[in-house]
Amino acid sequence: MPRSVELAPRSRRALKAGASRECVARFEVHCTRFLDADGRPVAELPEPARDARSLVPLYRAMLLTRQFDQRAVTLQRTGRLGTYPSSYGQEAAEVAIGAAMARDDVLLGTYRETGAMLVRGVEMHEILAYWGGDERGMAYAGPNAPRQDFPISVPIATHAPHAVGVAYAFKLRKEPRVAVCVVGDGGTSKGDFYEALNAAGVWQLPVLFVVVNNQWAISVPRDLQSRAPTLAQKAIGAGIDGEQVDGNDAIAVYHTVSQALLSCRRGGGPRLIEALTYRLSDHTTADDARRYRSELEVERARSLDPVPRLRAYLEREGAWSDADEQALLAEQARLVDEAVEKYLSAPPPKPGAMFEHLFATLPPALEAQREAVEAEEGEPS
Amino acid sequence: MPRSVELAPRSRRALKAGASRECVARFEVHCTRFLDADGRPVAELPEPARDARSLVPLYRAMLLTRQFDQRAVTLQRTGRLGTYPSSYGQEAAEVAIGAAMARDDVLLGTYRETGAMLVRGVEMHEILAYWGGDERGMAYAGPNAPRQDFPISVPIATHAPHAVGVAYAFKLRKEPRVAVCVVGDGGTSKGDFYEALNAAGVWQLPVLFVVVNNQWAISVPRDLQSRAPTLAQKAIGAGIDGEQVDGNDAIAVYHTVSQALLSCRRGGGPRLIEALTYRLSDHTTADDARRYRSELEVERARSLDPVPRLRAYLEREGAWSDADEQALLAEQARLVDEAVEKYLSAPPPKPGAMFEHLFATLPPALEAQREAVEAEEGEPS
Amino acid sequence: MSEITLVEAVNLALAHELAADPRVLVLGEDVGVNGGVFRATAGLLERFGKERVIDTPLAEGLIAGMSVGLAAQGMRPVAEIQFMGFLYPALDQLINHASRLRNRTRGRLSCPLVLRTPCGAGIHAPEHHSESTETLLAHIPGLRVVVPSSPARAYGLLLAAIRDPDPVVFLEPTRLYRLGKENVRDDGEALPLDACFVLRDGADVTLVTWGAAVHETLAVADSLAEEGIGAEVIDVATIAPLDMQTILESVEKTGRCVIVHEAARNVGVGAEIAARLADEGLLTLQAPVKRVTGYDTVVPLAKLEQRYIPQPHRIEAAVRELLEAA
Amino acid sequence: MSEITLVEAVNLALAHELAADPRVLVLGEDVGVNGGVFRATAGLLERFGKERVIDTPLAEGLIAGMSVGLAAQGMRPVAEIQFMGFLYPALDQLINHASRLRNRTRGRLSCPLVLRTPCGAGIHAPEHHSESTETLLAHIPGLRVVVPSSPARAYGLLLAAIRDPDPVVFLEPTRLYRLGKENVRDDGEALPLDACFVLRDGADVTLVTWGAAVHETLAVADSLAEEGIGAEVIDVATIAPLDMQTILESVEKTGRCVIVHEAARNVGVGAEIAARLADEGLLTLQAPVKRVTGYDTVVPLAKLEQRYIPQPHRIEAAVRELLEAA
Ligand SMILES: Cc1ncc(C[n+]2csc(CCOP(=O)(O)OP(=O)(O)O)c2C)c(N)n1
Ligand SMILES: Cc1ncc(C[n+]2csc(CCOP(=O)(O)OP(=O)(O)O)c2C)c(N)n1
Ligand SMILES: [Mg+2]
Ligand SMILES: [Mg+2]
Repeated sequence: MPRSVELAPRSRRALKAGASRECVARFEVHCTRFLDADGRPVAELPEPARDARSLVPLYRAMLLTRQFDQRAVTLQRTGRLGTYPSSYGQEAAEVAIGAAMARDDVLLGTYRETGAMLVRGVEMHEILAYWGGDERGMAYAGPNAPRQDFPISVPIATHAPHAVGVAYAFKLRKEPRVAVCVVGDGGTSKGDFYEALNAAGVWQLPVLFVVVNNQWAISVPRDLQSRAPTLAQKAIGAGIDGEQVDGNDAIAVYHTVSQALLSCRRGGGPRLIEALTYRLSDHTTADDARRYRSELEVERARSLDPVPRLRAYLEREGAWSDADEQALLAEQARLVDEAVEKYLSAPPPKPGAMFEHLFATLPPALEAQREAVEAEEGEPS
Repeated sequence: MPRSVELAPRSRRALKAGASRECVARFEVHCTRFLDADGRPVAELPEPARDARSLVPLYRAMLLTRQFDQRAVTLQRTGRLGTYPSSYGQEAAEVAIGAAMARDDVLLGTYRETGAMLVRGVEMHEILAYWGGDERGMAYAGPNAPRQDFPISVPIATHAPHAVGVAYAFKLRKEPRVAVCVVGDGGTSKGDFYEALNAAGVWQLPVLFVVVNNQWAISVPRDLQSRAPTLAQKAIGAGIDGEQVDGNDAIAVYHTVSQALLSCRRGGGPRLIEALTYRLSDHTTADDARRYRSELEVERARSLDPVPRLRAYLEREGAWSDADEQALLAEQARLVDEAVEKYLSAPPPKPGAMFEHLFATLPPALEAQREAVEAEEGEPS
Repeated sequence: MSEITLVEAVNLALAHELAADPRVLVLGEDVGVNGGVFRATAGLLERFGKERVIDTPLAEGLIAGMSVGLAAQGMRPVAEIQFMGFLYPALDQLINHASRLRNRTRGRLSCPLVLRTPCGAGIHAPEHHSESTETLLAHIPGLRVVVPSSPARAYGLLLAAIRDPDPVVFLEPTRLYRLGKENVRDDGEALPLDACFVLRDGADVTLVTWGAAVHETLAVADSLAEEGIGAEVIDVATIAPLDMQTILESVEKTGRCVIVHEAARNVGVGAEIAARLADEGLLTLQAPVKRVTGYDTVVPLAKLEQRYIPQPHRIEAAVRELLEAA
Repeated sequence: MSEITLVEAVNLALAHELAADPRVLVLGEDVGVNGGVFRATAGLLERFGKERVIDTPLAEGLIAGMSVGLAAQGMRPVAEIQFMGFLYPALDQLINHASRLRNRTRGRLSCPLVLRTPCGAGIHAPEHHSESTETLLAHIPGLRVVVPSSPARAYGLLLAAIRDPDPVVFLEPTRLYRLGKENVRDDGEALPLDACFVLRDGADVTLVTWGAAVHETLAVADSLAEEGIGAEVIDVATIAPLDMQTILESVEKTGRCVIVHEAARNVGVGAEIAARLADEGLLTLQAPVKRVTGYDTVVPLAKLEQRYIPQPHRIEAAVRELLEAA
């Protein structure tokens, strides 16, 4: 994590007499990992993870995310869902972020946070509704819904300043809550991301920025996004702490995010975590990744898949078995079936719905238009 | 200047096995100064500055900037000029930037680059015309005009991406030229600045970013602009080199900018320099700085004034005398007089001028409007 | 009750709401210690503290974006953009988020923010400081756009804007900030949004306008009155959504309409009003609908700005043309 | 000469200009290796190299801003914004710089850039991918805004846009990208900017439209023709600056006008056309000027987008209303 190894002199002091060239600030970036690619610990595990059974819920959520994701892709391929962005390969990062958060923290994410959303209590049928072209998917109306979470942010990094506002409200009201803002590697190139990081630093707000670096922004590789060797160091310009974590190591992500959240919650100011992972799928169902990356690269990344990695660890520790796996797969398939059924059988939105939530109360000036669209019955021609 | 003391591992490599927490990147920021506040060298001077007489042109330009500036403020106070942003106290940084640049480099600056503009060949009467409310001020029509320099950029930091485009053209055409983009400390908070820095890093473009940190953005102090202890470290997130310089030490600025330009010109990629200075004047003639900063602070900063500092050095070295000073003041006062005269006696723009350069050729759709405004004779009511 | 300027009325409304509602915050560049470059927020920091009167880093996208976050959390942010020419980096947040947060979440979240910004030419300001680009806001579904034209309306409409449960852009004509004073009672009474103000009755021609142009328009109406010509003057005030009812009723009576605004003519908000007249009001029109506006060019710097701003003689000429046409 | 789609025509025009003029560059997100998310730039990287076909970091403000810098240096940047919903961060650069660089420097510098972006609904795209906010551009003095409605016009108008010495925003309706094919000769012949295209003659009513809506409008004109009703169909093509001459002449002949566009109605570009008719064309109007447009609400997601897009039956109903009024 970047930090001043020695007290960095404030700029005005640098005007004092001194040598012709002196070092005025130093920074470091660290990376954390606990499991290697085969799920073997590379160091002593952090406290809560020492009992492997405590990790089973994480694993279950990762598997559910993957199963849901596969089904969503299938629905799209068979014409029953719109464009869908798979999070295949990123389940560890997504689920661990969601799991480490407190219920009343607020998540502000991109379109690829399915894992975190599910863990937070967004319903599968709602996620399907959204990608199926129905605004009701972002209503988060389920019983365990994170009602204050932000809806998916499609315009890249535009939700980063929202996180600053959310966290400002928390701080002002003295609530021990954290705004968790997730962006992709591509998102780090956008001014909004930087402006938010910088402002969160100024006010020392409880915001955790997580950069899910899956190495690609559609066809643009990480190296064309920035010359910076790490994305964690984007924090340095904002004067805040940034660090890397192996994003395919669920234990490392869970631990690092938990620690950062604790620090944010205790008034330690904002933090930035770069989670290193890889998008094993196409960018979305509308993309063909073979156009811009080699099968070899994907093959290599596949060997780092976070799901078998955690499973190997759990099995070795005796906390998981093949029978457990089969039972869970069947159970989750049923849950996904039910969600798909609920999605497919939902009545379509009424035309008038497009005016329903434009304002708290529709201004008289727009009544005629609402009536016109409501009057149009039957199928659109 | 921030740089990797050891090779920073690229992010993808960080996925390899390793310790549970390892340092993956280190950075440092340095600050350069040659003269102390009394104009005494604190270290051996760089080559071209060793002969003090070679510094006289810098000093002359600094003094001209100051005299011109004072006159502009007077013109405003007497109702003969619009709002004007003084650069009082920042003359060393401004003049040294302009002087270090090659003629065919391109300057992209803010409204406070008067010193650099004068050195680059913009005419005093043009600068007055601009602040007097006449677009012709940005025509740069003088014989030594830097015709490709960008006009003053009032919207903060919006010219930073322009510099990327200019430098891209230089690189593409294999021209050994540099785009020099000057922003204030306030400007470093804006997304445009960061986006430009980042992109210049990706393409390793010949752009020199200079942050003239005068400690204030109107009433907002440097500390409320960013938690970062230096603004030079904003470069780290873009993976480029950044450093600080004492911006009230003309020799240090000239040297640091020259070195950076050389590096840019030779294909070394973009650079960032933070010049530490202080705005001794109000933000503009429309501002009253006493509302937000103490006389004590200004007093302290006045003792670091760059003009007497360089003069003290020159006098001590026998390169300047009181007589020289008096002669120069008189000579420059005359030049400023002439410019003011030229400005005040210029015929006002014709109403039709507002359509003259809207397009290369005015579209027929706008002819009627041009005729209407041209037809309005005499004083506007 | 005291005689105050428009900028003082803005200040009064802000102070009133800050005192009345703990959810209200003021944020922007130089709004704190400095009290705003036009002094619209003067004294607020001292009274309400720096947690609620916030000097932000220099980033308009951030200001708008964090206001969205604050509003979604139930706060009532009142953000200042220092000049309308610096509003453009905030448009993305206004269009993609503020205006549709309620719609996107089917009412689960909402966005009760106010974004204030000084607009218009006429004060000899530097480049980019004289914009009247309200079209860019008025066209966006889900945004309210309000322009006051007097101290009392500034006070009452700003209160209404802050209390409104949806986002409002509040445009303050710099030319009016200190143009005149008016008695304003600090009684916390809001004025209605979404409704025109009929400032003057008349039977011969309807003059529709808003913001600073209200003043030249009223001056013309006064001078026409001396000749016995009755000009009805309508201050649109909330330019989106548009209260066409009031305008249509007036034109039904007068049969003639001149629309006056400082913004460029092409696709100005005046176009919408004229278009509605060409549809719903066509049969009542006795003469062409005229627009007297800024020209379709960049607002010129100080030396020519008065040539750009619609002057009374241009308004008057348009009225006379209509009267002769009839 | 071959049968190609609109997106292929765009590709052809880009390739033609890249080959013909070394100053031309293509830049944007995913325009290189990937050939653009709609394949508009497919094959260009391979032919012209990565110095001239540039994959940029993800930052629309940067894309527009660096295009200004390139253009000022005499290059001819053709930038792509991936969808119109992501254009908003670039508006500041378009408004404060691109549109006025020539004016600000009295012609010393200029800004011959083209900014292409896919627009409109109708392809079941995700949120923020279906915008038609051309008003925000058309209102800006100094910008040209062009919308092609067929492969041949896409080819010819894009050539013209690239060769134009001033900034042009080029809006490509995604709904038309692959809707149909047309014979397009790759002869480097540009079509005129600043001029409407009269696609169909008719004496009874004038239908004014642009972009994707041209197709529904032509369909309606066809079906009306079967009943002996002559609808003149005008494709505005360059929506700013506006060629009102052609429209006024047509309405002089027909006396009736329906304007059709996908953008929201309020302060849409259709309002400007109607306003001009209410002024210069009033005496020729035999019936109210109707607008058939998108509604004044956020463009709905896929399930309702067809309800938002002006459908033929709505256009036809408006025409019939006018004919009955007469
Ligand atoms: C402002 C903006 N520009 C462009 C797009 C189109 N787009 C969608 S996803 C994407 C790439 C994002 O990459 P990254 O941030 O790395 O996230 P990832 O998709 O890899 O999760 C782009 C360019 C967008 N959604 N928003
Ligand atoms: C985008 C934008 N926002 C706001 C302003 C108003 N403004 C003019 S100067 C200034 C402060 C700039 O501070 P800094 O960048 O430090 O430059 P300095 O004036 O100190 O030279 C502000 C906020 C502006 N010109 N542009
Ligand atoms: Mg990515
Ligand atoms: Mg400053």
